[in-house]
Amino acid sequence: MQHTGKTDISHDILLSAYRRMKTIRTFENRLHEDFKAGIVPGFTHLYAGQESVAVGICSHLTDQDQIASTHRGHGHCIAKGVDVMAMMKEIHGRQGGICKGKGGSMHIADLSKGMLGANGILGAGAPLACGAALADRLEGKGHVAVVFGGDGGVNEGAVLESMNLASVWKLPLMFVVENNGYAQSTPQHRTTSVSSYEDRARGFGMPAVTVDGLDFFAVYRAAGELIARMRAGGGPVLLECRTVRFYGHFEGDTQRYRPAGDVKNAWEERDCLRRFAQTSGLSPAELEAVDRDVEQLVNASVQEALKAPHPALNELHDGVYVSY
Amino acid sequence: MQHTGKTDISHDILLSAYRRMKTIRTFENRLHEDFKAGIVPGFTHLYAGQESVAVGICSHLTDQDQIASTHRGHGHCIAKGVDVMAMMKEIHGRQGGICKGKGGSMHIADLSKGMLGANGILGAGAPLACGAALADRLEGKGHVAVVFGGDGGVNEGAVLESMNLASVWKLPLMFVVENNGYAQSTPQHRTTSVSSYEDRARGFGMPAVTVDGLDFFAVYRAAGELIARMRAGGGPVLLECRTVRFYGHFEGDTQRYRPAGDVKNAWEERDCLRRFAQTSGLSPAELEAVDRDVEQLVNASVQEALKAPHPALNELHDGVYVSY
Amino acid sequence: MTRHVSLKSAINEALDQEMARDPKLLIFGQDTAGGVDAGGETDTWGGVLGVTRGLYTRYGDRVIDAPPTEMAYVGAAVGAALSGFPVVAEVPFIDFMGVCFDQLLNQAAKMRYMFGGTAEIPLVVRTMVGAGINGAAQHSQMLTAMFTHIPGLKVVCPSTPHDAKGLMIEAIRDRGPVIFCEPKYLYETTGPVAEAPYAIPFGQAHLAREGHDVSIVTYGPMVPRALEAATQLAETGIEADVIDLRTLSPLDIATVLKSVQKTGRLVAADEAHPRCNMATDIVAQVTRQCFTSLKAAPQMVSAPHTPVPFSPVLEKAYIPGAEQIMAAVTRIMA
Amino acid sequence: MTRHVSLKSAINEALDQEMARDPKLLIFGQDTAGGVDAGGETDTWGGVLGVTRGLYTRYGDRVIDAPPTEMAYVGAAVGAALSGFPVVAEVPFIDFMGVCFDQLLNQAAKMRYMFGGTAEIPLVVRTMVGAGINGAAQHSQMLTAMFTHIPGLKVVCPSTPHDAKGLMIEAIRDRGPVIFCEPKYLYETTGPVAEAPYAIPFGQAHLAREGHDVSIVTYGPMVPRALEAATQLAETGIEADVIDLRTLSPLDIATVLKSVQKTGRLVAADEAHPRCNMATDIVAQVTRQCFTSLKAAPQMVSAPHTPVPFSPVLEKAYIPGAEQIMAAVTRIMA
Ligand SMILES: Cc1ncc(C[n+]2csc(CCOP(=O)(O)OP(=O)(O)O)c2C)c(N)n1
Ligand SMILES: Cc1ncc(C[n+]2csc(CCOP(=O)(O)OP(=O)(O)O)c2C)c(N)n1
Ligand SMILES: [Mg+2]
Ligand SMILES: [Mg+2]
Repeated sequence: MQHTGKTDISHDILLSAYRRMKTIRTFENRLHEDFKAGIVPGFTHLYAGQESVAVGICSHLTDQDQIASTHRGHGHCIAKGVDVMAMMKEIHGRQGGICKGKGGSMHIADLSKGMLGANGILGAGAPLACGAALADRLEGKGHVAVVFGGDGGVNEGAVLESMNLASVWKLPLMFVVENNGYAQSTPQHRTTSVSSYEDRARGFGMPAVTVDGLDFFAVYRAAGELIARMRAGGGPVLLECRTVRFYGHFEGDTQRYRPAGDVKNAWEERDCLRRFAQTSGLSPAELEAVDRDVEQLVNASVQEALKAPHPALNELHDGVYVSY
Repeated sequence: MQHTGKTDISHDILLSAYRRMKTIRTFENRLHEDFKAGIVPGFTHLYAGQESVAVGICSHLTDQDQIASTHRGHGHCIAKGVDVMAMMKEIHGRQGGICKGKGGSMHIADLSKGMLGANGILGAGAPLACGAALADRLEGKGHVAVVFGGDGGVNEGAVLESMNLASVWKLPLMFVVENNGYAQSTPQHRTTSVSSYEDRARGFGMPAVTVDGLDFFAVYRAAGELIARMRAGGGPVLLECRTVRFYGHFEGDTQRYRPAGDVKNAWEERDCLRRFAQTSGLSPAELEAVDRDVEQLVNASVQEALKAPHPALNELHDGVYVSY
Repeated sequence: MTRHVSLKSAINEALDQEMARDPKLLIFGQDTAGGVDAGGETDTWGGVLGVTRGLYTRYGDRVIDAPPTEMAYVGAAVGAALSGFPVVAEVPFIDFMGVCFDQLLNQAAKMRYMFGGTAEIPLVVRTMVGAGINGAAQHSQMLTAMFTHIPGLKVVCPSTPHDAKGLMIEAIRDRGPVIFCEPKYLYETTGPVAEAPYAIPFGQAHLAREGHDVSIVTYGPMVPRALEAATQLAETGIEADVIDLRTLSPLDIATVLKSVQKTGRLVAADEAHPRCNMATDIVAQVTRQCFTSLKAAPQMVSAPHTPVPFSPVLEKAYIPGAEQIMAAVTRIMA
Repeated sequence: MTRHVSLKSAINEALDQEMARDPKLLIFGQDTAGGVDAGGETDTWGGVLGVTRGLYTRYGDRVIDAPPTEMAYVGAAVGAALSGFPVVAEVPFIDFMGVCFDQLLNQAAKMRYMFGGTAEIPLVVRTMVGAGINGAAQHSQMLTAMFTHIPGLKVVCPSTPHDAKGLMIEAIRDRGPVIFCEPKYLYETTGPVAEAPYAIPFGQAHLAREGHDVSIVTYGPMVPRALEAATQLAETGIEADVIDLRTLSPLDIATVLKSVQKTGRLVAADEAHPRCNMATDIVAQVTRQCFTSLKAAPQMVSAPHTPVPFSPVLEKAYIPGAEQIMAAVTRIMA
């Protein structure tokens, strides 16, 4: 199964997909600048370059469908509809942050949106997503779960065990491998014993599809079919999206381990957003309108975040246990 | 690849293989009786029924090749040449036990024989065996490592990660799946998402072979080829042996979850030892001579064990740290 | 009329009654249903020592056998709990927690805090603790201190059938993750247990015996040993308070302090390894908070700093018993 | 002439010198070689914060990048060590130990004992500990107490470049498993370090400052905070012993006792969560062993019982600092 090019996707969906992808790109570019400027605390992993994956998949999901994310989670959050203002505040550790400033970039979650959290532990989202998918199966309303993972992280035992469990328990769970070729500085073939994720999936009794993750339409179509299959009770599936990481593993990574010209080439020749703009059929005016909106939104989010007060010191102790 | 029936194996090897298999059977039968009689402390998992697997494989190994075993480890130990007297003393927790009585049934090890230990933690032997195989590869003398696992335990993340690592690092490591159909009371298809271990292995970039584990000759031949391949630098492999568990998961398990007649059928129709005796070409006199020897050996081991003193109380504190 | 049941059956009864009460409650673990789909009889196991036996027959597919892959199914329990299905998950021995520790340490324990107080994770992880059945180094540990160290986890360890039932019901109704440590050595001990469901609030220690000379503070499998010591000490004229902590986190330090203020002498006992364990925790907290009440140096009774040996004679020497507690009391009374 | 280098470089130098000394010594972990085979420059990483950078260039394939699968490669390190190849394995953050904990808890730590004293496992697991870089709940923990609790593991946590080098060399030469905890917050602090290789024996605490009024006992990232507190206290006329434990297991309790016998006052400080941590351990052991020397209730300084918050202001409030230590000293002197 390979899908490329335009499809019969509705104008609304196209526009909303573009808005989300562009929001991610703008959000991440801005963070990149603000990190360099030294105004963002902690460390962060930017999703720029991979937008078509998160959005291509999450376009099929409702708030009742749940996703589990990774250390590189901003894109999944925005794709799943988490509030951008509250995300930016969170990344700045401020009041009004989606987690009250206590989680930060690596722990953004919004249970009301079916977003079970970014995760600082590689692979840890997969078992959680199994549980979400079990709940879905038991509820019997056709909801599904999706867990994202990178080409490095999906080799963690937690993910591999989850593939087995999902298959044995016939859970409506999609394993997404965002294959951007690197785990930190280590290339995919040095972390992963197979080149074909279809083989990996078959080793756990699951079907798999590989798509060009830079092609929104390919991702969207493949995800749509796989998710429909899950909603109908077909059990777990795997979707590999071949994609590219624009920035370093985290901010500060010079990426000198990448072949000469690789990063430049990515920006210039492998930009999923530009591809979308060129093939979506949306008019330049429509795209520009979105661009302006998004720019404003992200600008506003930073301004708000920097203005927002820090958490009150007594919040240090809140939220460890459920109290009655 | 399927192998059955007689081969051109030397008479010495046949005789020694029979001796080891018979020793395992006699050892385990005796433990079964002694457990019922209440004279063996702790709990134990008996290997009876699976002898052709351990012996078929270990017949190809020297003391420099290393194996990592499981909770059901007696058979692997005996097949690898661990002293039977010292094993029985260990299982009785006595002085002269191979681990000075401090390990017991689930922790029998003999590093001088390349036996890295039975293991009370499912799957935990696989990473250890990766390390042994890495040492083998670095030494460059053609030694190999073998890790045994059951149909349940090989789904542990530790095993799955190890399959990936062994493949990426091209380690001379054989993963043996002893598929006896059960993990405790849970049937194989309820723990495992694939019916074909060739698929599982391919998912980690390894070749795999499935054999009738009740057929010593099939195991011996397949293992021989795979081990030769590893010694020549071919990287990791998987060998599935379809086998059968004669006794309960541990002593005391009534096995009522098995289909009516299944256990009886196993003893009567699926006895690897009887098959070996019938097809090996060894003469009845030869077999009987071995039987007598083995009977004596196991009897003596129990007598010695029961006579042996308990460890001295000050040994409680020894052997935690290496002292200089 | 008091009914006597075993600690094991008391837990089974608590699970049974809660399964009946809450139709969304799930149980899973290895062979917790036991024998399902194996071609023979079903419900033959109920976990490795049979604690959940009978529940599959009553609750069907809400009692689920998981593959022996603890990361996946413990994590799935966290995820299901987060998604509105409370779960009691079994990790047979606490020794096995090493293979799924992250899901408790970094996921279940921290989510509520990391997510700004929004998550509820009604999860109980049942697990067996302690030595005494010749289980050797990997089937005999306590490891309670490790979980007590982690904010976000509640840690329970009952010593009587009555407490086991009431604490299990409380654990299931709690909206956060609870590590429920079952002293396997006490599974067959019996005691009075009311038939109707009841919950014992966390953070309430139990004064298992009253005295005035010394306070023996402990929990789980050490409680009967402490009581035995106290009985023998009474014959020599020494009367001990024996405090059963019942929950290690939250900790009812108030009851402990009250007792030590009365007696002036503290013996803290834990079957665990001696470094950074519950005994050191109790001694440290008490010393800081009522130093001036102390008449003598607090004593600790713990296992030695070694793995648990297999040999029955060595294991017996390993496990701190009534004798060691009496020796500690003797030292403190000297 | 004293050369000053950073704590991070001191560790790098120790690794470098030991790699040169022992041709069988291996290093592995995630990106410890860094960039190998990726098509661009090699040796660009050296682990996530660059501690092993340069070693691949010098030692080639003895510095091995592992897939991010900690169970497999930490276990492989145990197995290789057991098979005669000493290994320094890196688990970037101690917070990640949850995914490979079994290989340390039940394998590396217990093998020698379970196997009757035959196994030697020359293994060092390097890992970063502590808060202070806004790493949030899963990249900031101490967790040293958990490893200290486990018999069979040695636990090291240096606070100066000098100690980091000498303890690392000792750790590598030790024939058993060592958990080497590197306070990431101190990586860039510099101090005098001799160029030639030297080993600092385990179980020898360091008296980092001498006083007579109070003993401040701590380790790792808390040591500079304790010294700062001591400096400020000196201005108010209070002179503190500051003891840097350096190794948590084995523990040099003798040095601590000697100090407390002199001062009569103990403040034990640990950046970790407060329950069952090193501070409670020290207070308990000291109280038991030199109760009569104590002039006042020992004090503990620890983080609160919460996960580590991300917000910089909350994290600052979370980390116990010089102020909290001074407050504890003030309480104890009152
Ligand atoms: C258990 C665990 N091990 C290691 C890490 C450190 N780490 C964070 S991201 C990363 C690489 C992940 O690579 P990949 O899965 O391909 O995702 P990508 O960064 O490319 O999105 C590593 C090793 C971690 N966070 N958790
Ligand atoms: C980590 C871990 N989880 C669970 C167990 C309990 N356990 C011991 S043996 C066993 C079943 C193993 O089944 P299989 O791997 O098929 O081996 P078999 O017993 O059939 O030889 C289980 C679940 C354990 N020892 N370790
Ligand atoms: Mg990647
Ligand atoms: Mg089996």
